[in-house]
Amino acid sequence: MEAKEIIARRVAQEIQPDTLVNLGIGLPSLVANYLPNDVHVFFQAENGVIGLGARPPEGMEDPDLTDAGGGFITAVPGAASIDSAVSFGLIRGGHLDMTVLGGLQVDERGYLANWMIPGKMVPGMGGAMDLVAGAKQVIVAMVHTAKGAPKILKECNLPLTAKRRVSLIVTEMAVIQPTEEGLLLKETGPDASVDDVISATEANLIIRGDVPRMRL
Amino acid sequence: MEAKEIIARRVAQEIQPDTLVNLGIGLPSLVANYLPNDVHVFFQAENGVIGLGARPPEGMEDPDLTDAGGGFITAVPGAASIDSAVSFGLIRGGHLDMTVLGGLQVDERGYLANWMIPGKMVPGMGGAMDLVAGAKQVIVAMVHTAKGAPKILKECNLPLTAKRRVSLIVTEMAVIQPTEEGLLLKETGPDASVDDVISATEANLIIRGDVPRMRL
Amino acid sequence: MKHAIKAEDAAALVPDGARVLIGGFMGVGSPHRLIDAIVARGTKNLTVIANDTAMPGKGIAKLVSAGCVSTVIASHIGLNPETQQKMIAGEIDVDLVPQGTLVERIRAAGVGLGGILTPTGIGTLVEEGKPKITVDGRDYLLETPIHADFALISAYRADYVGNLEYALTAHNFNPIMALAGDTVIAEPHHIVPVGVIPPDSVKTPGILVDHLLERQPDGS
Amino acid sequence: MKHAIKAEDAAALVPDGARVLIGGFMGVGSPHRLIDAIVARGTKNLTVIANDTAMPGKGIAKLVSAGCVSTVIASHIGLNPETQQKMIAGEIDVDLVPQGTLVERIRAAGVGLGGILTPTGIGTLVEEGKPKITVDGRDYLLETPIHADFALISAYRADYVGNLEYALTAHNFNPIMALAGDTVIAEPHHIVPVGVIPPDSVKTPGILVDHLLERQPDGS
Repeated sequence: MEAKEIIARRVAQEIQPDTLVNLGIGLPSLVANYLPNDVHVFFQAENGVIGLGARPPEGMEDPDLTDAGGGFITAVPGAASIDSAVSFGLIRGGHLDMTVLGGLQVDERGYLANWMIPGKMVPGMGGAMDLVAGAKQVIVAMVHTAKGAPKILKECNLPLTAKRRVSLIVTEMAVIQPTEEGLLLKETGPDASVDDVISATEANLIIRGDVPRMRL
Repeated sequence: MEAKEIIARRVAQEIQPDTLVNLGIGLPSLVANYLPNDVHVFFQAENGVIGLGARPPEGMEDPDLTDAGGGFITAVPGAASIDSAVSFGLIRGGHLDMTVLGGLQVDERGYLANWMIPGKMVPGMGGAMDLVAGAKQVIVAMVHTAKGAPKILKECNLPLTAKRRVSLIVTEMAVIQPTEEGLLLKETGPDASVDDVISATEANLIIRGDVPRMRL
Repeated sequence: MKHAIKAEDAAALVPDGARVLIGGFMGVGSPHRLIDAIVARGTKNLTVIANDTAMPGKGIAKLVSAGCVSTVIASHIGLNPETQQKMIAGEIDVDLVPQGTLVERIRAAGVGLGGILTPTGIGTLVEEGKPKITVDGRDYLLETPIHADFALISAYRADYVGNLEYALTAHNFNPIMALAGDTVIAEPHHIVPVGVIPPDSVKTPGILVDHLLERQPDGS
Repeated sequence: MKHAIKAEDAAALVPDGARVLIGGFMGVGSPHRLIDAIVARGTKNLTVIANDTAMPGKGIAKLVSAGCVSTVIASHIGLNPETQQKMIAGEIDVDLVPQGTLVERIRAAGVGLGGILTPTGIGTLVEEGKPKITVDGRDYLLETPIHADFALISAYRADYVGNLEYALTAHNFNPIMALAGDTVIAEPHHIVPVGVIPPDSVKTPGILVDHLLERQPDGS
């Protein structure tokens, strides 16, 4: 299984029925594909819809209905259009149950950096800072390393997205829960041993007893 | 002519075409009756409508359409329903061209007191503080004296509604414009001489040349 | 999907001593059946946050008359002499807040702001005890969020997702309060199947609403 | 009543050096005909306040390419490499603001608030130079209003009073920006007679709108 699919499948298991979930663009957006049919959730696109639906059939796109990446979407029955003040009001106000975001780095404190590489790439934070500051649960969905270099560090050296401990880190190699004591290794990926995870991670990992494999 | 009619007729002359106007309950609400037919304005009721219309015919009341005093109203073509955050956003944000309010006292600084008499009457300020702080023009429409006692004072002894110089005071005896130098007597009422106004007013009045009578 | 519940079951969710936001303006757009059910239940010591306490015999005034209320946070109590009498008699604490400030403080709680700076109240009794902050040479009061355990609101139409539409001046505080209660109970005039309310007409997304009151048994 | 005006006449109202709020999210819900008219006119030194600068060839990106823009205040420029290049080359100043903070700062300007306290950006580069205020034990940044000379917005439907409706995700910043420009120019897809838009469907009251763009000559 490809890394991205492993990650998306595993994150999908975290989604609870009848919640409001925001999926970032790129890898996180794949999570919707692996949600069990009987789990009903509302997806939010922060540009202004609650009840984001699948991509429309060719020729049935509406130029006024897109996701935060600018891609055409549909709206599920019971959807609501909202303006940006309401959309971010829901996010900042704690009404969003979960956000799934990509990451450049996460550190032992559980802090995320995902919005700029100084002198190199300055796309802007978009909605990421509000999402990380405001969502009830923040899940970081990312590949474990970048060109072999660890992305889970002792301390982020890229600018932080928020000074808030994220809820969970899901990679193709591990499920890691940031806690007050540090990063707790909860599961390993289908093809990764505990030692594999340790050697691909700069941060210290807390390992308690036998660490189970992901069930996908 | 009754005092209230004099006041309402005179205030109506201040209203400019194509503006947004808020009339307080009681005396100020009478102003709408004396607007020339060719002057189109939108009236706001701060409880949530722009485009307040006349009282509905008996039997045609809508329980969901009232003014800020709770009385049944209609909506003119082009009306808009708004929630309280938008309604007061318009008021505080300087989008309201004029508010006409009743007054208990106004003083030489042009400050208005109209929301409580300590130990006696504490109705609450409702929207008055926002209206006086935010409207582009604030007109105080009130009878000149209360049981013979002046209401236009050197300094208000009742709690202020706002520390903002109101634009104009209209009574049955006078039109007075608060300025940086003090209260300028602009016009006298149909039945009042300059001396009458001075003796019914505690505040000093600035009198420049001949003071014209109101033309009603 | 939400099952609509009876007014008495909704009232039972609100314990003695709760802080409750209640929508409406002089009784227009208030959740009347829910208020009646709370009166019938005899809930005590409520802190009621609302624009006003209506007029005797109507809406929130019924809660005041029935002795359900120990604190009122409102902008206006002038049309309800009973609230004023109980305030003077020391039976009810009343905190008066300018209307525009009240709605922004409720909104701040709902949208996760720590407060807002408003010019309203500067130089008046309202500024007592509040930090004054100068921005661009102008003074503002720092006004803090008003949180509540419950928001009891009224709506024109709901679907079973909980999406809400409002009518005319019955909007007032309802859409803002729907953001700010830990538990939101909505009393709609009508409930329609999911998909009937167009996305652009929804003013309160259903994810904010915890409970819907069922229609009147006679369908009215 | 407002007479609808031509895009070129609307563009002529916006002088060199103006601060302009422009609605839209990645080009969706942007006033495209108005943008084209500004490009055609060659207006210079605009400060553009918008969520993003879209992607090359679309919406606000056209203003960037045409050299109309000297400053951008936005939350995201990642899909427009040209904005990034001009920023690095020093041709455009870019001020990046978190999206939720951006919309609240614009709203604050529109509704007369002196600022808002937000938790967003605490502990990040965003907090540089901003007062930190603690409310109820939690830290917030004081974020100040963003005013502008113009708001250039897009809408689904207008009437000749200027009332506006928006469609789906083309709402985005438009209804908020309509509050915050000294002069508001709206580009609707459709214009209907007064009275056709129900009061409950109006999201921007016409009194906020100064100018309406006429429909396309071909009626599209």
